[in-house]
Amino acid sequence: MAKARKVPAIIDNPMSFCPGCGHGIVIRLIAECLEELEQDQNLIFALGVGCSSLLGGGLVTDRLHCPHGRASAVATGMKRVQPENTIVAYQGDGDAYSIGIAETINAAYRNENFTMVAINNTNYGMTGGQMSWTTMPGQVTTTSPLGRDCEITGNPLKFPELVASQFDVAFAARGAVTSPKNINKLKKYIKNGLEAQINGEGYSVIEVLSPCPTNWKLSPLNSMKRIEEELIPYYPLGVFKERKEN
Amino acid sequence: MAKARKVPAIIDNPMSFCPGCGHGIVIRLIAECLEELEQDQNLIFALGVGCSSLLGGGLVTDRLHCPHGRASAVATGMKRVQPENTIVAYQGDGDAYSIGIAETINAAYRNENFTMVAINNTNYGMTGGQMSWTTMPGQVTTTSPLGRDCEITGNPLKFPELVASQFDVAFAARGAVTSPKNINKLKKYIKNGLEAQINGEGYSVIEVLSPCPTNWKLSPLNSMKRIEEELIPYYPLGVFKERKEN
Amino acid sequence: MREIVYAGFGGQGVLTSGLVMSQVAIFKGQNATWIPSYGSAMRGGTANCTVKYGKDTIYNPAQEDPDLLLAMNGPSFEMFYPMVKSGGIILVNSDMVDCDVNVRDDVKVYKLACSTLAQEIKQPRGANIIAAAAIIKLAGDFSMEDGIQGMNDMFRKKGKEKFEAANMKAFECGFNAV
Amino acid sequence: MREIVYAGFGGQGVLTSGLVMSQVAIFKGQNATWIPSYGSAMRGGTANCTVKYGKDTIYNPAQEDPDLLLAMNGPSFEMFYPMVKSGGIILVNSDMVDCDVNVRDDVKVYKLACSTLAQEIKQPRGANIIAAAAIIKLAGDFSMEDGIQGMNDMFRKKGKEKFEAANMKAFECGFNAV
Amino acid sequence: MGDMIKGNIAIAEAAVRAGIKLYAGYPITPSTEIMEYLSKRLPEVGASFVQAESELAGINMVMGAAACGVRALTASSGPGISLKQEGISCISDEELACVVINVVRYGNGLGTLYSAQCDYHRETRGGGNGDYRCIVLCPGSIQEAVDLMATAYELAEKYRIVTVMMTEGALGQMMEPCELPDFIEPKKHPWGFDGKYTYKKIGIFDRNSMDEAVELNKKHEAIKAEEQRWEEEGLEDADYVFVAFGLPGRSVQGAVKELRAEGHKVGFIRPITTWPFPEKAFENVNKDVKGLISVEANATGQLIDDVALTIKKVIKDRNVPTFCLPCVYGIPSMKFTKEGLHKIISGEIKEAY
Amino acid sequence: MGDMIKGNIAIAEAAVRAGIKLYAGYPITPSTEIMEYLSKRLPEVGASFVQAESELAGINMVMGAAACGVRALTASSGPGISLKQEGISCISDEELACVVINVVRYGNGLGTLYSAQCDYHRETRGGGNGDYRCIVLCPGSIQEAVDLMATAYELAEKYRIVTVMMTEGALGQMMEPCELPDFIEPKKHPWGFDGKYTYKKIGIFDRNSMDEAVELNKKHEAIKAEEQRWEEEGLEDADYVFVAFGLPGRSVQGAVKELRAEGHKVGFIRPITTWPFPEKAFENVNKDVKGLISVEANATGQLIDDVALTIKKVIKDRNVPTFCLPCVYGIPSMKFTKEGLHKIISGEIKEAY
Amino acid sequence: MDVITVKEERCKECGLCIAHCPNEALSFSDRLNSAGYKPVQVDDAKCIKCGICYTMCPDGVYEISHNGESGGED
Amino acid sequence: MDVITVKEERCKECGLCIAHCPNEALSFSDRLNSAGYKPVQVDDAKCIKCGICYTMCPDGVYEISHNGESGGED
Ligand SMILES: Cc1ncc(C[n+]2csc(CCOP(=O)(O)OP(=O)(O)O)c2C)c(N)n1
Ligand SMILES: Cc1ncc(C[n+]2csc(CCOP(=O)(O)OP(=O)(O)O)c2C)c(N)n1
Ligand code: SF4
Ligand code: SF4
Ligand code: SF4
Ligand code: SF4
Ligand code: SF4
Ligand code: SF4
Ligand SMILES: [Mg+2]
Ligand SMILES: [Mg+2]
Repeated sequence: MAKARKVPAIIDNPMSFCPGCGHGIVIRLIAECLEELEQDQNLIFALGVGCSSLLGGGLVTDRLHCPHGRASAVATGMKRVQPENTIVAYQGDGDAYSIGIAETINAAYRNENFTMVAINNTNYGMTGGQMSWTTMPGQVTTTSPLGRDCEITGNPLKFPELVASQFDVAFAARGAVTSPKNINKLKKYIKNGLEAQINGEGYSVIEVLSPCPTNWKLSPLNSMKRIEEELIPYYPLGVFKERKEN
Repeated sequence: MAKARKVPAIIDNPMSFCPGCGHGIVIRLIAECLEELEQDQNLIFALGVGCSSLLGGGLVTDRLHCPHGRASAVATGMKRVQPENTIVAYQGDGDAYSIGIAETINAAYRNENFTMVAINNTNYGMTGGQMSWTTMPGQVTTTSPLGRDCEITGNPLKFPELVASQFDVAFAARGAVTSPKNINKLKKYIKNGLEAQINGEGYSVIEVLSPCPTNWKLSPLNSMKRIEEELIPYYPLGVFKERKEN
Repeated sequence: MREIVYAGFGGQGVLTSGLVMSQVAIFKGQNATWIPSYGSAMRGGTANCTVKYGKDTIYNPAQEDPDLLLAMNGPSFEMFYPMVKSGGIILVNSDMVDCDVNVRDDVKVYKLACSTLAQEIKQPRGANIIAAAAIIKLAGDFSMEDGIQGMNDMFRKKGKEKFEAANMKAFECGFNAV
Repeated sequence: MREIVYAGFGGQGVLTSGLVMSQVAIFKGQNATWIPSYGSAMRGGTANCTVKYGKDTIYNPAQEDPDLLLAMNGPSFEMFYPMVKSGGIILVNSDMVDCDVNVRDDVKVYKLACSTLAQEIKQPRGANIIAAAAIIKLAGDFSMEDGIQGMNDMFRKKGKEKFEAANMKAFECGFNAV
Repeated sequence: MGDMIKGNIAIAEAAVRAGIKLYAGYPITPSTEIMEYLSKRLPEVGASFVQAESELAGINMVMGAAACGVRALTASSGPGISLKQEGISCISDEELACVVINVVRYGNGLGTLYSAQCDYHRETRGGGNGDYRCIVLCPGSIQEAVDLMATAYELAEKYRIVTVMMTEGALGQMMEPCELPDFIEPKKHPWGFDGKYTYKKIGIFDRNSMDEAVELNKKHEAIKAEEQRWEEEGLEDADYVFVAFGLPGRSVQGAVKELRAEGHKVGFIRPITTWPFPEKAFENVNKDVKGLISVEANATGQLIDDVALTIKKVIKDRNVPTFCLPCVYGIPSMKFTKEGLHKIISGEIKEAY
Repeated sequence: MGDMIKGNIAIAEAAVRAGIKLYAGYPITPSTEIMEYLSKRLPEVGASFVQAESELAGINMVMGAAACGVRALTASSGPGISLKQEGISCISDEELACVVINVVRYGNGLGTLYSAQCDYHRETRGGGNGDYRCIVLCPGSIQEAVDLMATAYELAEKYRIVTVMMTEGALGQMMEPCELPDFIEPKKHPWGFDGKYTYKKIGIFDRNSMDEAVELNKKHEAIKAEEQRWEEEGLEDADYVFVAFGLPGRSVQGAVKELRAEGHKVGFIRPITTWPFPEKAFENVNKDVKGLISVEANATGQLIDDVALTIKKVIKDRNVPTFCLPCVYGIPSMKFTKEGLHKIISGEIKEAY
Repeated sequence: MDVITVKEERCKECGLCIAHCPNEALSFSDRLNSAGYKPVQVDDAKCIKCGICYTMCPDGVYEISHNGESGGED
Repeated sequence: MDVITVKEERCKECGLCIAHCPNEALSFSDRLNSAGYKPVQVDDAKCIKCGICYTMCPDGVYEISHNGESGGED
């Protein structure tokens, strides 16, 4: 029953995320999929600004630090001129859905042929835990000190659902990193997204519910519990847009 | 059976739109509604950049020329500090849906309490007829010289539908100016949008299918025919989000 | 160096009138510049362009001291007639412009019913070519043959040779009318 | 003017240690500045701040020539000990820093087991106050009473008076330990 | 003497007391505490706090509020201010009044979090399209920043212009004692929209750019004549005059004090407004001065341009050399400034202009 | 001599011939013909055309393509270029190569469609955050613009910097004869991404800003030493030297010719690069020159700053007065320039610096 | 008495009113207005004052007054 | 033979692996690594080499080699 498991070479470096941060799990999954799809030597990352930026030091691969929120536009430029490379935009919820919503939506709208992985940790982690567009109702953050009031700030955004229902994209799903089971499912989603790209099917997005223990001021384990108990009921896991060929 | 009809004072000026342009009809309808709701002396327009800008010279009311695409953000600032005024963002399809998509979507997302009227004439009229995000498949424009190829540019955007299905807004509808009947319906939509705002129900959007004879290179009458025959089948008229109290 | 202003309503084709002139000059081995005026108002209003040509370098391509003016409508005439150089020439489209030929005593004003002529020769859209040809004649730098060849060359390069006969007819009409 | 650097791991509360010092100076009517260092790396790493105080205007609030250094962990000690002014004082948290007290012969190095002391007085989170108090003692500008009053004043203004007794205990412990 | 307070918090509270009715912005280190503080504080005083989707949306919300004649604020840093350039140019063009705080951080592009003054050129000359200028206030202490907050709005409103409060990362993050100002209840300006079209505006296509250019220059001249602010010392007999603003300016003051004590005839000008640049201070400079020296926290030297241009203008009868001491980021130590002088005297550092 | 061709079209075709692989941009008058032309032309040559959702997205797409080491282009005007400032600063910081065309139109904010040079300060000093500079090319004719297009890319790639092709509305809209250059097949640069991590980059948090500042200054110095471009005439004995670029520069050349013919000892410098500014040209100026005069199409005078700074630097032994003749927008007529000289000689116009 | 008024100067000859007039009461005149368009003219005998021309006109050419009053919904 | 390796220096003491190990084979050690964390230790007797710890660990601490080979899906 044992499986040989080794962190893929492109990510086999000490990472400077906080203890228990979900970023570390997700990036490893992406690297595993790329390795399995033999794309790990054929790939360019468009990194968002946020704790994603910490990958700048850890990833052994072509990667560009994009301006905050613009990774999907940058990825568009990359893919258009280098269609044979696999392009992954790796962005946080603030990066992809708030400041970058125009570029993010437009990549989906045009069905650009790359894969976006969005780390939804319900806040701006890097800058110390401000409200983001995925912050839960009532959640206390440094810019929603009395708890998020959705009456004036809007309701948490569900991007994969929006994309799946409004645009003609290749694949859209949401996963989580709370348990081995969820992690394995998430990996399948990521792989599907990458395969869609390799096959030229178009835009794929995988959102990940991911803990930010530091800013949530919860232990890593309680952060996972929060995702299970609070986030998943609001942000359902699963595939919102299935690939056509599957 | 006769109705007394007079162009409302706030708009009773020669306008510099091209012959047969829909902008002239829509702005008159807005003015009529405002007059009927007694808001014509209590109102601020946030004008988009596009042929909307031509209203700068014609409207006898508080109005601001906003940076291209940003009228919904500007309107947000206005309404937040002056909630007792009626605020209308008047924008073209390029302004609202392309360059301004972030600000437009975010106003809907936060359910900001103002009314947006979007003139969808399937191109950038002011700058000479480039493709916009509502340009029809196959439509020839100066930047889609061989006809719009939706495979690489995406499919025409349906904003009221997107807003109605994704966000918790007060009112969303689409009308057209092709016939007296459609014009009268459109006026009801606009009135509903404004009433929603006056009652504090939140964001309202009314999109209008509107002819741009100059850039379509069609006569005013044939432009109306194009809307009836080509546009309405793709962009259905009607209310996509009904007001709650109605 | 010669400087000519072509002005009229947006739809009257004055930009093309000017282009024909510049093209004829180039065709004859001279230098030329063509510059349209365009301002903040996009809809309606007047259109105009300035053409300069000559054997020497053209420094400033913009309007400075026009030797000739083509005024295809009233507002253009009003706007530009005071700017014409002393000793210069104004050609007005008398179908649209109702002016006093003695509006300035240091300038010669010619009237030509461009639209009427165009109707007469059954080239309803040819008024601007008629005017262009008349201006070339009045400027006196090129022969009718040069003018026609230069013009044909230009339309051929634009892939519009099918209008050649019509354009030539209009050109001849205009050239001979002043 | 006195200049003191407080340095340690992110979680060790050195920024507060420095703040106590600056607050005591203000409380006694002096000028003071407190400036944290913050760089590109947000996660992990060391934290430090520089406090300056004195009766005169403080021009440059940033680190220049520290008279004293508090080094709560090894990396901080390594980084800052060379910068201390000749004749200056270094206080190291001997629970974390294992150093030679004679690392520099022109500087006096004191060792204090801040974390151990904190455990001993049953204030496990009080190591930074202990260190702060020890530094105040070593600097020699303020009495223990002044120090305690200044500190209490600061926490009261932050609405944290409930920790007053505990903080005082830690302060006394640190002040008396060097 | 007030309590120890963090620069960003003090500035935010000073804005509240200056009567702002709206803050709209997006977080970015080292400016974020301003918005974090206001997210709690503004609702308490009945004003609006909007966490905008981006810096760009933020400045446009400010434009909307400013158009209504109320006091509105946004704050950011580095790339965030870059994103506001179109908006700032538009607000300037519409002659609306508002305040933008730039808590400057070092670096091109994404940049760093280090404290710096690398946006000098952009803030003093406008990074948006066109010929507009913003009034630029550069406090050297938290107290000065706080005291300038109401001034920032008064100037913005007096001239219908954008005021940029250009602080530095370090000023935002440091603490020192500070007395907070009293509350002001600003009047709504007559040109603010009220929905009743009491203030008539002409449409954008009806404007006359030639006339407006004349007006713009007049306005700039008036601001230059009236609103220069600076601190100076020792100019009358100085062989060398340092010019530095903000925290470097303050550090240079200390260095000058020490240099004087050591017998060097030096003086300083600390511009508080960097636009309008304090030309009047330069008129007080010893006519036999041997050189002017800018000390600045950036890589290339930016302030030096204004120093050179201004001394050229003011001392007409000869060409006074101007030197630049850029320290890249942080606050230059007093030692740095003093050593710089010696290198200039010895000829090791050549003049920039 | 080539055929009559519109400036924007000629420039777009020249870009195609320089081997661009991607254009991404958003329409705005008077630059739009560039993108309209390329929407048809690029697919013909197997390159990508993307109509971006905004100018901001456009520059970021260009950044993506540039990161892959291929030639990419965007063009815009007025507020559209303002929206690209963050992106330009980021591309500069990443040391990628690309070309941005600014077909300058007059005005702050939404502005006008008039031809102008009002973005001079911004383009030559950077409107984004930080200390970066772009190489700025300012053609005076369609032929020169076309000839500079390949140069623009070569410079961008040689120095890994952004080149701004700063044209003017009038140059984009006018026609004159022009010979188009030959096709180039540019090599992909080794630092372009290929998916194989052949070019190693360090992460953003591992960079050393102090070292990079030194490198940045070295690069700037190298560009200043090597890449100044200008046209000049009559400098050796000139009493007055005009400085003007672009179409005003060309008009000034004509005025100088006439003034010379009338017996005035005048000369001109027409900067083709405005950054690096052609300091070397100033070294050729008559040491006894009475004044330098900038002629520029903006409201406030911008180029004048560089003229003053440069002459201050070059002629060290005295303070040469510098005058400014701003014409707001359009192309200054030769008459305007000539009258300006007379007003300067008569003392009616005072020196700016 | 209902009266229909035409602001000829504003007409841009687009023809939308003519196409929708239920009673064929509208046509283009032979005059040119100052903008160069041939403005509409109403055949009062045919006009039933239904207001459709007002509704369709983008340029505010029409006004219909009802017993001397004009404006508003009835 | 399956072998589990622990890169102690990378461990940040988050505890996610411990919580999910199906056989309670993991615990924190008493040592401090250079970042100041107490890294995990494996009780080899209890460990069934299921790889769950690898799956959960955000910091690449674990490697499990299978008959001397490591990596990839099986
Ligand atoms: C233009 C710009 N605005 C703001 C910032 C500051 N900033 C950096 S990261 C970040 C938020 C990141 O949040 P998210 O994308 O959710 O990523 P996380 O850190 O949570 O993974 C912000 C606001 C910036 N770098 N650039
Ligand atoms: C930042 C910026 N980018 C581009 C432009 C140029 N521009 C002016 S209007 C316009 C398009 C308008 O199209 P739309 O919004 O559909 O309005 P329409 O004219 O069709 O009614 C564009 C691209 C601008 N003014 N500002
Ligand atoms: S701040 Fe949050 S998202 Fe960022 S590294 Fe720490 S835990 Fe992860
Ligand atoms: S260009 Fe089109 S939208 Fe603009 S005024 Fe003319 S017809 Fe109307
Ligand atoms: S009112 Fe009715 S009947 Fe009369 S002209 Fe108008 S549309 Fe025709
Ligand atoms: S609809 Fe109006 S503008 Fe058009 S033809 Fe009729 S009256 Fe004239
Ligand atoms: S491999 Fe499985 S049993 Fe062994 S330590 Fe890891 S989780 Fe526990
Ligand atoms: S999951 Fe990894 S980092 Fe966390 S405790 Fe286990 S081994 Fe250490
Ligand atoms: Mg996040
Ligand atoms: Mg449109």
